[in-house]
Amino acid sequence: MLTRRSTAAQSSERELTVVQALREAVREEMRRDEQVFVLGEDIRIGGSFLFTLGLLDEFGPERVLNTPISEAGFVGLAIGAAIQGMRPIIDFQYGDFIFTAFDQIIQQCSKLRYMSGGQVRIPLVFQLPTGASGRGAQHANSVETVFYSIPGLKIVTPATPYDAKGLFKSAVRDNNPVLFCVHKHLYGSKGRQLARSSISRGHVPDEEYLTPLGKGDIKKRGSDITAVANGIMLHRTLNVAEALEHEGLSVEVVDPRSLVPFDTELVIDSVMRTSRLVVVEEGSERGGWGAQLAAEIAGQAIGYLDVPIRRVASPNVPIPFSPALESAVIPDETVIRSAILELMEY
Amino acid sequence: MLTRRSTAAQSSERELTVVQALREAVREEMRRDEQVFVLGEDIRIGGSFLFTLGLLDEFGPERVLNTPISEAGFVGLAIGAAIQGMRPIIDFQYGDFIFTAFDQIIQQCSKLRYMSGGQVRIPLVFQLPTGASGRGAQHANSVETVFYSIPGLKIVTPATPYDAKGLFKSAVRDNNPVLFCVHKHLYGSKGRQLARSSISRGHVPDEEYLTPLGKGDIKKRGSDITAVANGIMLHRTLNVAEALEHEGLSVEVVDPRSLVPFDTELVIDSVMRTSRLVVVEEGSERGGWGAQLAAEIAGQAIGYLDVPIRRVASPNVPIPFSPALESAVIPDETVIRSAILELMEY
Amino acid sequence: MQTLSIRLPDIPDVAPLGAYDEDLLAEIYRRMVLIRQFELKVNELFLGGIMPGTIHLSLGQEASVVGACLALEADDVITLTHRGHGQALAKGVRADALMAELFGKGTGCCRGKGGSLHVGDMSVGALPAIAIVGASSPIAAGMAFAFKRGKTGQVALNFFGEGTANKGDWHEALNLAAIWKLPVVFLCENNLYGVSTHITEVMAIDYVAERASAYGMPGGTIYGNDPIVVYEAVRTAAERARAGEGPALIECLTYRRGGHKRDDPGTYRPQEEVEAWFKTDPLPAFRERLLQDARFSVSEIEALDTAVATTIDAAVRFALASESPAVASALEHVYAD
Amino acid sequence: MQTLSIRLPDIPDVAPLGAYDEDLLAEIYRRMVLIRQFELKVNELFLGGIMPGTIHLSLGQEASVVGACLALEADDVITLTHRGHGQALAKGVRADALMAELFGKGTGCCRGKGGSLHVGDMSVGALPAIAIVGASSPIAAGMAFAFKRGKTGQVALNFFGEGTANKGDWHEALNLAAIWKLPVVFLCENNLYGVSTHITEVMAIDYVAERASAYGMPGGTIYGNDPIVVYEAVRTAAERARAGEGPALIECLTYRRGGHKRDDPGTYRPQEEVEAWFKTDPLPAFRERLLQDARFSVSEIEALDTAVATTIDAAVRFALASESPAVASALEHVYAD
Ligand SMILES: Cc1ncc(C[n+]2csc(CCOP(=O)(O)OP(=O)(O)O)c2C)c(N)n1
Ligand SMILES: Cc1ncc(C[n+]2csc(CCOP(=O)(O)OP(=O)(O)O)c2C)c(N)n1
Ligand SMILES: [Mg+2]
Ligand SMILES: [Mg+2]
Repeated sequence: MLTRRSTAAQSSERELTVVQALREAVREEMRRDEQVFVLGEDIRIGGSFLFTLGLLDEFGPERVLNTPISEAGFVGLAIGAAIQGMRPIIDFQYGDFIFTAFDQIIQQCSKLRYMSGGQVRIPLVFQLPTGASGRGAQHANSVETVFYSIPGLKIVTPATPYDAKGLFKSAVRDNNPVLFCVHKHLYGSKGRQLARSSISRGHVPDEEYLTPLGKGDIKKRGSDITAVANGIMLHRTLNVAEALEHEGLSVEVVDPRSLVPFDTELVIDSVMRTSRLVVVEEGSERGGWGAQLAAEIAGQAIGYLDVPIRRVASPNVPIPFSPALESAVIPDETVIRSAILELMEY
Repeated sequence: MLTRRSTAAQSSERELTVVQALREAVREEMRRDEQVFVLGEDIRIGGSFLFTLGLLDEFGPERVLNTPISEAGFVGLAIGAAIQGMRPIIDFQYGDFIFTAFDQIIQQCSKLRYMSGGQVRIPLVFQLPTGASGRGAQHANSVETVFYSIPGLKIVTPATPYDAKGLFKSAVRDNNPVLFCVHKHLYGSKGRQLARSSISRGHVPDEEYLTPLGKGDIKKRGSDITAVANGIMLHRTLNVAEALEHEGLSVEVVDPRSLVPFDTELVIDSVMRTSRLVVVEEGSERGGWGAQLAAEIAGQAIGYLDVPIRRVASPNVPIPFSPALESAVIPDETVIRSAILELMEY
Repeated sequence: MQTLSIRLPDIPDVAPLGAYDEDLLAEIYRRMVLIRQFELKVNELFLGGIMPGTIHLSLGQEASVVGACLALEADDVITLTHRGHGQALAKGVRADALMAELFGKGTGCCRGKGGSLHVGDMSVGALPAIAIVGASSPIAAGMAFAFKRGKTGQVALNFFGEGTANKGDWHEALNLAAIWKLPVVFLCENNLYGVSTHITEVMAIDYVAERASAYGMPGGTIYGNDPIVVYEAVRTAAERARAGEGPALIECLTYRRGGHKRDDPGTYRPQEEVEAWFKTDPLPAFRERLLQDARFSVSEIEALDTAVATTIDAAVRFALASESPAVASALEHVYAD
Repeated sequence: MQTLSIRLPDIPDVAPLGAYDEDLLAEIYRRMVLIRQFELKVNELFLGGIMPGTIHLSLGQEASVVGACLALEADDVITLTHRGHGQALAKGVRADALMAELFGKGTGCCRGKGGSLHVGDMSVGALPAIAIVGASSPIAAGMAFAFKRGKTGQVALNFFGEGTANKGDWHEALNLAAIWKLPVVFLCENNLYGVSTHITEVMAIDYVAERASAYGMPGGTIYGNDPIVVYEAVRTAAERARAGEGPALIECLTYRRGGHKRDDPGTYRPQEEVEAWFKTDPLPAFRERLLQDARFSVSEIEALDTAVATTIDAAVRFALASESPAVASALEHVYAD
């Protein structure tokens, strides 16, 4: 309680990084509900991206559990605990390691409710650092893409501190499994590269708030073309849009925030106004949410489009280590800019 | 050699089921190359879909290995053996169990070549029964959809005995990991339901032949609308197309055969002639090859289309057991027919 | 590796029934008969083409599941396997709702959405079955985790087969349960085969229970066709678990009477092995013992048999008379509100 | 669970070096120094912001990797871990190609596409490293499978840490290797910690090697900071494996001098533990023993040191002078022809 007040006493204009916002979210939810607990590898010392820093001190080892390196085991354990009424949060060092627990997630976690005819519910949040960050192919997966087709899961990809906090709190209160995928360059944890844009550090109010899962957000209004982007791609797209604004082009930038459920309506609405659509994601271009969105717009709203839908994504290759190669495959501001300009000139 | 002759002596008009064609393929390849071997659960008695029936007798326990229930273990083992020059074929009882070996496939198998800078190659075929067949949610996954976004794998979904044999032989000779996904209703193994269409049993020539991975096939010529469908959906679509033919509508039915690589050109070519596209797949509609194809056509060939792209797929739910529910979620001939007619009347 | 060493176990000296409550003994018998009759009926319906889906029968393994479940309290929970009908009935899932589930009816215990591979009923502590081999072990540990954390005094029991002990999830679960001293009992129904594959082909040790020491937990191999032997072992393990002393691994040696599933005749099993094990059929053996106990008469036993027969008949009628689930329900229960 | 029981091990009586060939001893020393100098240099480059990526150093663990690799034949293979620089150099990967790889250069042993986490060179039997904990164990078993099947007489050695022994893949691999008697040596570098987590927190047994019996394979725990002890153990296991007698599990007790990786100071480790273990630093200890052997003089040893320093300097120059890979190569090596 005391801690809470003192937080509230801070300046209302305080700026946080994503990881600070997330830590605030998890602390608030753990105070609010005894059933919330966190488990994962080395989380007592903060975990890989410092998401759990300080939690042990406040909540003790009963609610902040260091696990063995047993992802399938502790994911299954969290499923069982959730079935019995708890609300586990699993902190993954890198989202990439979740694949060793894949079966637990897609065969059990996402289906047990359905195949039991609604007898169980599994509130369970996966905190998953996603994307490429200079560590080579096995630590660079776009986790959200891999799970994207699986029914029964929710998938969130916040890009700003404000959204990260509000979405995280909603994820913890949601009664379903939620994959909470944060780009490794977004946390802003000490010593790590931070995605650069006007909103990668940002204002987070003192007052409690929730951001609903499944609602997108227009991060920049515009009238000439709609760009849909998430994660670090949102920041790159915003930078491009701001630069283009000075050149007289008005780009609307839509952040879906959640991939499942997806706020398709917001995109359709925007496309109805702009008649042009470019979709930007970090994951490789085959089978991700970008393809799905393009297919949906092609199915539902093709009449509003003046030009083909352009997609910007990585090519279908594993992510190479060499910085020269990594930056060649991951979309950067140059390719995003070209894609927008090409569509404008189509 | 004797066996071979006696096979060749059979009628050249002989008809085979898919599983018979596959067995012929695997036998031919095992005779041809000492490095080819098969491993999996209970394969000495034929495995779940009788793919390996009789192999033990001809090739002995050194090349036909019963494994423990250790999917991650034996997939990893096959990777290691492939790296050292062997050509393993892994028989899965149900493709659904591959998820317990997911990490081995997407983090190791699909990437080791790339991240080693080309130092290794991993020729490895996964024989994967896929799709729903009345067994409930955990045995009904569209395996091909789940792996669809992963770079470095090839994915094949044959629908006829002729293609199954030719593609399987190509898969065994391919120097990369190939997921060979056969719908559970397509094998035609004893006592099991077989997809019904004029080509679900069919002619397989005596002479050896290979069918290239990555080449689609027009299974029925038509001029009014293009329907792209694979697996059992191909058969359902063909039945619909044949019925519509009598009603005066000419549907072109394209079977992609391989999902990765995908013969997009063949589809574009067809769409250029018909101006209408419907895509039919069994998997749930989010994130599969159908969305990708629709997105690609929307990006590259939208100008040729007169009407929106229609997709037929399962809704985003796990597959229910109850026969009444399973048949309600998996696309049947009625929905395929409606989709085609709707587009024609658009 | 040693030579083939899992044969018919020495059948332990029969524990005198006198020490046990009459009601308990009757209930053990009743549930074993219930499972036997239920599954014989299912087999008939299935082979007759009346029942859809696929089935894995547990005929012959009744003593292990009944002994284990009756050693638990009503609010303890179990996880079930692909071979789950017996486990479900042993824990108290209603025969009619179970039968309806196998038919995919809306009145089924999982509203027809699970089917034979996923039967269960949370209201009696039976988590709808997980058919992925090994995947239920961590989940059982997780339920036990919640019990420990909530100080509820409940225990979770994880059923699995000997073939499952080669699966990574199983290994990770045992270790987690051991280090956190979770109140979970790992109960192996060792019927010597995983589908067609004999245990000696897939393990270079004699018994699954030998693996317990690798996790620092107690483990033991027992004769699984005597429900009293199983009852005692599980009771001890559950008490220990409740007392905060952590998990245990119990391996019940048993045998399935039929093949692995539906269309499997089980002909890969050597004739002598089949014959020797069939002689240990738990049901007639236990019936015989009850009859030798002064507290039970033939007519009482027959009355139990008849009551079970009535239950099964009613279950079949209930299932056949029930409606298929409404088509709209296919879109329900994907997400909870 | 027992109380914290893995402390500084009793250091075994030092085996007299006289029994060993002079060249072997010099090579052991040279490779240990090479690893030490290489990693100190890498650390410097990394902290200086000159080297990209992330790094996991194996400083302090040189004796285990060198003893193990020199006990193998040149055509035997190893699998490497995330902490793979030392393993790579021990098996004979060139320092210059390794250094260039860490810089992501086209001249790197993986053409810059792997990086620190994936170093290796098939031409010296070092499979480019797998950074997913546990995932390399089945792959090592698979390479051994090919050797056995092809009767090549080769052996595969699988490096892993003690934290890895709680992973399902590891468990499945050991079992497969045991039942099929594959020529593979499972070599655990037990440095007591997985990142910040002490072994006693994640296992309720004292030693990883206790798990060998769960698979019916021999296993043992040895002092891992004496290269000769490791050499002997691996030699014995490899010979046994080559003779068709199957796998073994060897656990080397050792300690890392630094933190888990780059930015980790390792401050979660108790000061006394750190101090006690630092006294066992394998490098000065082995140097001392060499000097006590009449066959080695100070100047010879110093010449070895100098040669290594030259190699490292050359490696750094080579790496810095090398070009980044051509951008087009990002699209190559996805598929083999
Ligand atoms: C991960 C996984 N692999 C394979 C299967 C297919 N399968 C179902 S039951 C079974 C055998 C299980 O053997 P065991 O654990 O001994 O149980 P039992 O069938 O004897 O009761 C197999 C291989 C599965 N369900 N899950
Ligand atoms: C499956 C998986 N989970 C987590 C990680 C992150 N991780 C990298 S190294 C490591 C610790 C490994 O400990 P140990 O096996 O003892 O090896 P050591 O680092 O001590 O050499 C962890 C948890 C990983 N790489 N893979
Ligand atoms: Mg069994
Ligand atoms: Mg370690």
